[in-house]
Amino acid sequence: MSLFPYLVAAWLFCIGLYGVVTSRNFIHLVMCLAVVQSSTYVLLLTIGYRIGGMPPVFAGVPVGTPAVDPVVQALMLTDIVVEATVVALLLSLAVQVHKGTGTLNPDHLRELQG
Amino acid sequence: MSLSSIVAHITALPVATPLGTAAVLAALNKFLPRRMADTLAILATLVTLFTETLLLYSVRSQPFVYWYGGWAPRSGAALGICFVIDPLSCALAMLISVLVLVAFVFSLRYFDSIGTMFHVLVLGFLAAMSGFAFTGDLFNLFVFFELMSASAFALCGYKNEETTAQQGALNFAITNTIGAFLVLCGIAMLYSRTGALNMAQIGRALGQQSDATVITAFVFLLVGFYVKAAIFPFHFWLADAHAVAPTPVCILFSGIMVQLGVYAVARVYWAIMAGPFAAHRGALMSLLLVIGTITSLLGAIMCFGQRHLKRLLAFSTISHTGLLVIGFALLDPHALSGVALYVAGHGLVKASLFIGAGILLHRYGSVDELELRGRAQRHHFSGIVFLLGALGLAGVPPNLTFLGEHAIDHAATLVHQDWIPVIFAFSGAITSAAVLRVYGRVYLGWGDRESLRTGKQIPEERETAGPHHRIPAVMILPAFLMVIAALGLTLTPKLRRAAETGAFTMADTAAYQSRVLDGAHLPNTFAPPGQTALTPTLISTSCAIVFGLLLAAWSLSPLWPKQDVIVRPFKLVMGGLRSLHSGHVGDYVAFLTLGAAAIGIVLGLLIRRFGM
Amino acid sequence: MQLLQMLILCFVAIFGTAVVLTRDPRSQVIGLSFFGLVLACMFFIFQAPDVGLSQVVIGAVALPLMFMLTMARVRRNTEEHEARKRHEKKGKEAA
Amino acid sequence: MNPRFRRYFFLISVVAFFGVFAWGLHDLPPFGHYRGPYGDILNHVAVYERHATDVVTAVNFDYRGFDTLGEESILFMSVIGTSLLLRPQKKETDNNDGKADNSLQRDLDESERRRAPAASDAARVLTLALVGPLIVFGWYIVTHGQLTPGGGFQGGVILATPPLLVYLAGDLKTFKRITRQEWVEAIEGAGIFGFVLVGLLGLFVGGAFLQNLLPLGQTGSVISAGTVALLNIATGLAVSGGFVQLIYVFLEQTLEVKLRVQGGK
Repeated sequence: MSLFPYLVAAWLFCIGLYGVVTSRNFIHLVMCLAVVQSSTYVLLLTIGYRIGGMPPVFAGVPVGTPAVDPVVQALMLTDIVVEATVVALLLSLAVQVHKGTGTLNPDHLRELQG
Repeated sequence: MSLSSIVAHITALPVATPLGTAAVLAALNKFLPRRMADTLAILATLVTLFTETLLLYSVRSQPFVYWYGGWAPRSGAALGICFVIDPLSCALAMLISVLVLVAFVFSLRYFDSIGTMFHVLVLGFLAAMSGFAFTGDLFNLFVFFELMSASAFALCGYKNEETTAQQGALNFAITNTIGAFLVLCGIAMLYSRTGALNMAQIGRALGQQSDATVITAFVFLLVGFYVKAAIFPFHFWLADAHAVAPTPVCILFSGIMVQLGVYAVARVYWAIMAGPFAAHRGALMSLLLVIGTITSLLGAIMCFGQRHLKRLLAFSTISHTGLLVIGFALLDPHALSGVALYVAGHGLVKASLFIGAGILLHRYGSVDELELRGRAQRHHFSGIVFLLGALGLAGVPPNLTFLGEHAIDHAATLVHQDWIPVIFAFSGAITSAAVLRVYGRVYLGWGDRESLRTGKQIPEERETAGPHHRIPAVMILPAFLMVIAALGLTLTPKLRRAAETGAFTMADTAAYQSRVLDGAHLPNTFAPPGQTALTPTLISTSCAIVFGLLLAAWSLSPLWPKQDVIVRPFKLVMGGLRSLHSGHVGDYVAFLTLGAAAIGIVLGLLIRRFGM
Repeated sequence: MQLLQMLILCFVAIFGTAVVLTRDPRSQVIGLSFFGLVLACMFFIFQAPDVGLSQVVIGAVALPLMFMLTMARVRRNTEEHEARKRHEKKGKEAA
Repeated sequence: MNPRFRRYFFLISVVAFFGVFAWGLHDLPPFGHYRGPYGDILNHVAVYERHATDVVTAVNFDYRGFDTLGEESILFMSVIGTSLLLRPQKKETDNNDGKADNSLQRDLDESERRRAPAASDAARVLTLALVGPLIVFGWYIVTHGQLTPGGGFQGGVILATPPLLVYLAGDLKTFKRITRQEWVEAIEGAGIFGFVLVGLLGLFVGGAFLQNLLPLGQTGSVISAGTVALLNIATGLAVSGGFVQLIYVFLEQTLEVKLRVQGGK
């Protein structure tokens, strides 16, 4: 049981990669990439968790109360920003590809082969 | 107050100056005239370069650690983020600034005037790379990795009219983003194990233990950074991205960004993993030597098979980055000093070669070798860049690459890997042959039009404003200055010695940890004095250039075989390799997954099963 | 409490899988929005209100919005391509 | 590789990859037993040292403030990058001088009109009524970052939504007026520049970049934790400007940028 949360993270990573590899539409692909990213959320969140811990906010709670790790939460905030930015960039690239070629299917884009 | 304590105050400037300037340029996007933006951007780069020079000067005898927000560690636990200023990181940051400066100067003639966005992105790129070179915190490394990526993705797709550019940028962005997630997973695993993000602290907490978590975390970090470094089998994105990115961006990608991936792994290894892998150096060395060799050979062969000039240079970068991995794989400070010198030499040479390609694009509106055949016959002057560049790629003395190769060869003989000079010679020969062939065809008009039909042709439009009949000084001058610097720097006395000091300081894990965590003032670590024989490297590089010349001449002569029973197997192999580089992002990610799994399994088996 | 945590983790895994396996982007984006909400719930359950708040505003609102706008744009591209084709055909017939 | 082969090739690889991943995970400390020390040290000292009750904010804007500067720059770069990538292409700029055949343009414009957003009056009033509370709420989240969950980032995103509501209410004119590029870019740049400036202030006065040297105030007060509050506001500016621009660029793609019939060829 103590391994299950970590395995969820690994599962999300792999299933997201599966979506990326088999994708037939760049928009679908970017959403799969967001799923891959969510695996990092799960991993970060679960490694910083402490059973019975409070949130690391000490408003009205005395310092010293067992709390979960604030550092991973700070890292996840950065991670979420990264997600939003990467998605924005990838989507704008996808839009331009579609304007130029009329397709979003990676199978139909072979101009870069060789 | 000593100089270093004054200089310590400006440590934040290599990141803060470009970012601040970028913010100003973005805020005044609609109001600033173009020339004003150029001036501000170049000024910011110069300030950065100057700061880094001062930093390098101040750490010539002793590195120092700078804590952001003044959060010095308490009883060995870091609270904040630190920059570790040592000779190697300073020198690397200076190389970054020089190349950014060249990119800005080259882009003075860039036509597509879209306000200040290009400047803002390149400045962000500069800040990211400088921070990446200096940081001593693992998560901060990831943040700069992502900042580098965010600016690079946009810069790569800069030409939004060309669909190939958008596809190349997409492939680049998707593979590198997955690499970044792998890095983050590795960081998370290390954090869970040690409860620290500071590299020195993680290293100290891990000590010598190398359990499954540590090995897997290192594999993830390695794979993530080697995606950026374009190491086989993660290299596919690089050729796509380089073929389509604007020339000034190619300078930065090929000249330094790719090499930063190798640097990151080296930094992580010596700050964190030297302890856990102390007993398993053999396993790591064999694995990395294999990967580096495959990358180097594959890159060289693919390089020769190209007719699109930028794509050709891109594959040459892959080949040379493979050589860097071979150098790092020896896990020896001597070799590391060689890698550092090689990075500098290769960066300067490759940047000037890309400028050469940019000049051809400016002058003749094409970067296709066959289309350009004989068209530059009256402009031999700019062709000298290609000649000198080919010498640099082959590592002919007195190039910086020669010095680098020499140090790596020396370290290789110490661990009885005597075959390494052969790989250097092979890769140098093929890549320089490709560049010499381009010179022969474009500037001398040699060769026929048939021999290269199979190569990929990607149409590319001019990037620069007229008049096209002459080559502006801001293009040709930096190229010449850089190839001459790659030659001239070799003659600076004590350069080799300085590189060794830098490498030994970086590789001194114990000193690094007590500098960061205990605030110890420890001087640089110096290499033991000693002379090494030049002969193996001299033989290797002269073979490289002789074979390079012969191969180039042969490929341009009528003797080059076309349809023959003997060549058919070669053509089949070449065709197979080409079809691997399919331009399909699904293939790339599948290879990435396979590579990550294979590296993990091989390293795990070697350590656990075979006790290497 | 632990049961709840395991339950939400299962939900996250199931929703993530569903997002990947939905091939049509239009339904997928709705799935993604729900997935974002499930993730936000997970953050609150695992005592990370700061992250949960960001996830609500980014994962459940901003990201789906960007996806939908992109899809609208792509749809219009297709229409434009078709209009252009129709037009060219008409031109040929006239000639 | 054809899709079928790619799928099998990948499935084999990913099973191996999952194995490696799981092998690495099984040696981690068991779930729910965070061992520290980083987080525990901060949980103990942050409230005393920084007078901030939300330790996550204290970490983000003080102990690891430099990371946040990088994070905001990532957002900033990608917003600039997105506007760069989605800038109108040549074939989308209007240079129809009337010589070209206009029936295609009419065709395009016709389908354009069909897509114009329309909202009922009730919906319009409702959405516009939300603008005020949202601004207040966003501002509250930004300024209470050091006290309660939330901060510059979350508040900044909330502050970016009112223009979107204005658009949804169908008031295109106001939408365009409040999302004027010069302003949005200025706000965004000011946020990043403000962050760097606060950092430099710490450098020149205190000795280290991003050093927190303002008086820390009383724990629990809105004006507490020194520069943490300032950095929250700077981040709020940068994030709200960034997201408004992001939404604007994508909206512009669906509203304004379109294929134009090129004239005079």
